[in-house]
Amino acid sequence: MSGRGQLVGGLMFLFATAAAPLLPDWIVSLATVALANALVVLGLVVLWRAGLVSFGQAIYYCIGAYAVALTARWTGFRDAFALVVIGGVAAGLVAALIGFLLARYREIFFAMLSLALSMILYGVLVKTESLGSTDGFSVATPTFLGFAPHRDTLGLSLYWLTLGVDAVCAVLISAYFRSVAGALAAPIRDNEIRVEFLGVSVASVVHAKVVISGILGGLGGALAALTIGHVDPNMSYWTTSGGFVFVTILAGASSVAAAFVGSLAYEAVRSFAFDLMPQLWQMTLGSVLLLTILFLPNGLGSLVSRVKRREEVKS
Amino acid sequence: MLTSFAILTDGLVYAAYLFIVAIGLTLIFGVMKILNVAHGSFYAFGAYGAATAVGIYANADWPAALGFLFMLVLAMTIGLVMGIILERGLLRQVYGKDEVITVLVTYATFLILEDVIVLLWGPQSYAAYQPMVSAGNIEIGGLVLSNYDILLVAIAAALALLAYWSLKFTRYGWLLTTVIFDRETAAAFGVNVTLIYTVTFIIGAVLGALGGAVMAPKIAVTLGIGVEVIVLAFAVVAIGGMGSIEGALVGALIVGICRAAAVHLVPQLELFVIYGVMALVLVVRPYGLFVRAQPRKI
Amino acid sequence: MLQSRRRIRYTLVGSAVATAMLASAQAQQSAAPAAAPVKLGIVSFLTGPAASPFGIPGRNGAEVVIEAFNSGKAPPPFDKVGLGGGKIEAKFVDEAGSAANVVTEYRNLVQRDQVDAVIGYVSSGSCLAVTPVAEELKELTVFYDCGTPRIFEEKARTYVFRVSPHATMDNVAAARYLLAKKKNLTSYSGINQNYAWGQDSWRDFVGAMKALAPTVEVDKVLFPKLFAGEYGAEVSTLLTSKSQALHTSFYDGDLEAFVYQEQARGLDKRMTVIMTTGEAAIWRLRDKLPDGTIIGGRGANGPLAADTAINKWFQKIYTERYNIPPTYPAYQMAQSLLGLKLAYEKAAKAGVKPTADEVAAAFKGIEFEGPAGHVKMALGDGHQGITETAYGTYRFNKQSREPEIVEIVRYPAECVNPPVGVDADKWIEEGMKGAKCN
Amino acid sequence: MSAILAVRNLEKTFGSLVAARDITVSVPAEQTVGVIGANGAGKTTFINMITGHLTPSKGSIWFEDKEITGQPSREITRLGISRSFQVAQVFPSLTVFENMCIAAAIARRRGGIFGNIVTPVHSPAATAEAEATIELFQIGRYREIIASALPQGVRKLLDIGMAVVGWPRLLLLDEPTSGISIEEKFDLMKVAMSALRSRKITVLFVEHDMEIVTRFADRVLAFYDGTVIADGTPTQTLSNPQVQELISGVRLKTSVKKPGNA
Repeated sequence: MSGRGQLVGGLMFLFATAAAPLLPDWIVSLATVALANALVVLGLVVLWRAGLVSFGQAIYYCIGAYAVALTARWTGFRDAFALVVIGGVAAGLVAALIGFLLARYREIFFAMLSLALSMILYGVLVKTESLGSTDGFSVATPTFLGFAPHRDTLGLSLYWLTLGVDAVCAVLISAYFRSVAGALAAPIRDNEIRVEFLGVSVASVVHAKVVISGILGGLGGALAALTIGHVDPNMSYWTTSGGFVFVTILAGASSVAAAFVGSLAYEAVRSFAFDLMPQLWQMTLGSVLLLTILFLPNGLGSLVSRVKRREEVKS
Repeated sequence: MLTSFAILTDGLVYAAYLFIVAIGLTLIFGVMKILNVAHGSFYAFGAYGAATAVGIYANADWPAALGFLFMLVLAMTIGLVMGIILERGLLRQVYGKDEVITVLVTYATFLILEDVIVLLWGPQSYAAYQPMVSAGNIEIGGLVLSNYDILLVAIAAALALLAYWSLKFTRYGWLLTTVIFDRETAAAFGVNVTLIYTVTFIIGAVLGALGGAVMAPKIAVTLGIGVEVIVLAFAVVAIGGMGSIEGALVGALIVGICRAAAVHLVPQLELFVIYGVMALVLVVRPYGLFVRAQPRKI
Repeated sequence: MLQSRRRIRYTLVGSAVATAMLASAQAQQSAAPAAAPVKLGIVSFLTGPAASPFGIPGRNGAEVVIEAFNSGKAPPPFDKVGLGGGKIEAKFVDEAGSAANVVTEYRNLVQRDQVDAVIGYVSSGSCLAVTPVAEELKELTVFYDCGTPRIFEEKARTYVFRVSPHATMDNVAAARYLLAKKKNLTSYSGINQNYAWGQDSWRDFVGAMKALAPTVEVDKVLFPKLFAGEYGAEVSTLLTSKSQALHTSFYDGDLEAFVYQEQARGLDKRMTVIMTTGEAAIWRLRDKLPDGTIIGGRGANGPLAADTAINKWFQKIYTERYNIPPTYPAYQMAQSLLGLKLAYEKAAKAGVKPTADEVAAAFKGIEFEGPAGHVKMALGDGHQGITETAYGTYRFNKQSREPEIVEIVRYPAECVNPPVGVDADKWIEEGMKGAKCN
Repeated sequence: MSAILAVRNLEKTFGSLVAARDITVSVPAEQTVGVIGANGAGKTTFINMITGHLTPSKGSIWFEDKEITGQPSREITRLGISRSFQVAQVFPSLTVFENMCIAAAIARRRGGIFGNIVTPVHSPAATAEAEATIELFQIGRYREIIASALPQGVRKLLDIGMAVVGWPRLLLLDEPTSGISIEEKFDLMKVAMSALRSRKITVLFVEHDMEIVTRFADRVLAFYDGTVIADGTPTQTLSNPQVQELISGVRLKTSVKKPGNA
């Protein structure tokens, strides 16, 4: 991201922070969910840049969420900041583990194997009756560094927390995109042999990407769990992953900001569809996705990045 | 003894079901490199079409066999029409795009078609049991089997043979094989790839619809049956090897037998069988049982 | 107060999305007649596999009952127009999607559309997810179909109610009926979907059987995955079993698929099937449902309901509108609406809308006669209703070509529900102490 | 001065097929060695073994007195041996500049497992390095062109440039002029070789064109049937009767891509 881009991002962040109290609660909570999911999308973007698509990204989302819910349930520990970190770490560890396997796969096989893994987790959770099986269970309301917000301000607190985590991730990931490992995405998609002969282990770079996307997925899941106040195995079902891939395509891999814009756009469209045509919302979503692919092949983000490219060429 | 016999027969029946839903998917992937999520819609439309057909002939009280044929024909016609519309109207636009993009195009199509079903048939579910009930049952080795299930296995076997024969001994089959092996070269040698694509996709669609049709009498035709099938078919195809028809057959058999064994011996595992097998196979053979990775020449 | 604050916020909204969405919300508000209308959000599955068995009957039930309310044509004591004079404006929303969707849409109903109460939810998962939000938003919420007892056992609730009894009594009554009907029962098997509903149903049933007939043993325990559709292996397994009875909580698609497939192989000739939700399927399966099957309907609903005036009324308006008799989800919706109406009108003071707190206070512990019999908000500190339930045996009447349920046995609420203050699971484990069966 | 590359009794067999046997060569620093031989004579196998793409069945490879036998290619690259390819291996979706930048950044990245992550791809030093290399190989006017759209010759130079940008001490070129029209071959080699000389890089290049070999190599290895049958100055090797008979053929002065009899 250019210095200009960072500036714009910063302004967007400040606006989002300041505007929240003026917005009606339902928009705030809708935005919170969207911004939490945006992290998962960002993780998919990291993979997608290297030509990898995961149809099982929900596994990290689910692990992050359950890590939060179970910590709160078993230890009674409820600090939001710590819980979010726990969620991210838990998912990161799992990603690091299955990364050894996934790093060997490409294209559709990468997608299918991650799908299989996420569905196995789904099965395990469905079998765990002590955790309510498919009914799931509720997540304790979090505290913020010892202070417990009143129910009227809880929504805002969670929104700001999510926004904060998003901002940190956005900065780190755009830094990552500017690093060698980040920039290696396209080369790995193009020509792995050359990458190896330049002296880089493709496997370890891909592995790192899997872990990063896993951590982001976990953070997203953790925030979602706190916002929704409920976790269930469906968070790991393949349709959940499908939804995230959907948003990724909508957003496009062109920039970090795209993930957030795309996720917000998706939540808005979905909510509209539910509101206006309760029985035909799938058709609406499908059409939107189709039109995006056909007429905006690089996603919403491409609108932004086109402008940026032109400026870079000029400068 | 009885149990092992039961496992075998149940496995075969389930395998037949899996193979019938997977063959169209693997064919399309092998030729066009498209992982067709809309295959679930073909299945669903086939089932709904079959239910409609059965409704018609149940009222017109025709002989069961005729009704069964009518059911298949109607369903396959629906598949044919959908195949043409989708391939000509939509997929044309995205040929040559990234594999994943095409997957998502079919995913979007699937979402849309799910609601088209609601528009055409409404949210209520349909029954088409007549063919299976009128087929009756037979007792073999102390186990009562439904004749319809046996018919199902026969249909699957026939499909497998037909596929084998047409790939080995027909002109289209040869052309297909060349395209599967190397599209560019095939095109360079004057094979009309676009035509092959159209034909293949239509065949795949018809097979998907056929799968729905033959299953319709066993199930309640209701919203969401497509979703379940997609992942099943994906798993089978991934196990056997994307685009390999013998792979789909073997994959279906493995999953079928494993599932039957699980249900009979350790019912708790039933939920994991398919994905467990899939993960295991992919770990050992990253490209599935019947596909080898070609090392790149430098 | 909360309301007014929200309005101020509304005027300050900047984002295009927001304004667009609000436009619709406010349009609805400005269209308010003199006797302020009462807005109800009604949530059930309108798409997906659960739509046809539960969601759509629920919605249909809501539509006819609300119509009757608004025209003041419901039988007394429900004959006041709308809710306390205010006509009901219903907004129907799809329950489909993840818990995140369900909760988001719930918030949209409450905070964007400003509905006065929410009625709905089929999936226990949805109910568990919505409950804390309802409490947080102080929104009056009535669950109509979801069955898990956890909602009021995990915590005391203030704004959440459930008129329909929870699922415990379904399987307790099933056990009682089976044992009464099959004196020489020695073993039974079960096939249930591999998710919370199936697992809980089976656990309750086995518990009840243990308590009532410790010597009867469990044989095959099958848990096919939800919406599996193909049950060949399961049927064979059962064909190799010596059980005389089979318990299932299957519904709609899975139930029908299982019935077709087991019939093709004559399983029902070997063992009696107990369907805890069978009532919802009889009008579709008709002569395909084997005679002698034991049928339950999540309470004394449909053909299991007592032949009272109000039941006749509901049967009539529903059948006239949809020319198919109402199934239990429709009954549950009707019961929920009737309960809400009573509570609302009990709380309403001349002309002014009662607040959520007033209605909630009035709702606690009320009793009334509904189509499905006498309701008593007895459990969960007056938030969870109990009713009598009934089981019967299915028969397809060859003369009238109509399904019938015969040998109906009624179980008083206290016979099949835990006493106040006892958790359902514990009650069953400890042998269902204090059950009062006439 | 000791040899920068020393190869001892190298052998590679694929099942019963012997692709390379008993190869013993030592190359002093800054020498330019041409490698000739018919197709299948073992030239590429030889290079693939040195660069770690193939593991030798027997024998050892030493680089700057360190044994590198059987190490993965990326390790060997890090040690200072890089290569170009018979078919240019570049990143088709990136521009020439981006291709060069990534190569430069990789070469200058910090160590440690997080080296790739903590090194920015556009550090001034790396960018300067990339610019310099682009100029060195005279492909500046293609700077912003996507690699997939480059003419064959430029892509070859880019391929070599990406191998050079990391300042390797030993460079192996596998048929740098293959797929290049006879007219362009010489210019391409001129550009490439002068660039390599200017960086004092030891070079091994596989070539079929005897004129190019005589023109650019200080020394020529002749491969036949998996082993070295002649080793010396171009004139010595090419005048070797065995070589003339088996490889270059009598048409020494004409430049045919493949010898008539092999």
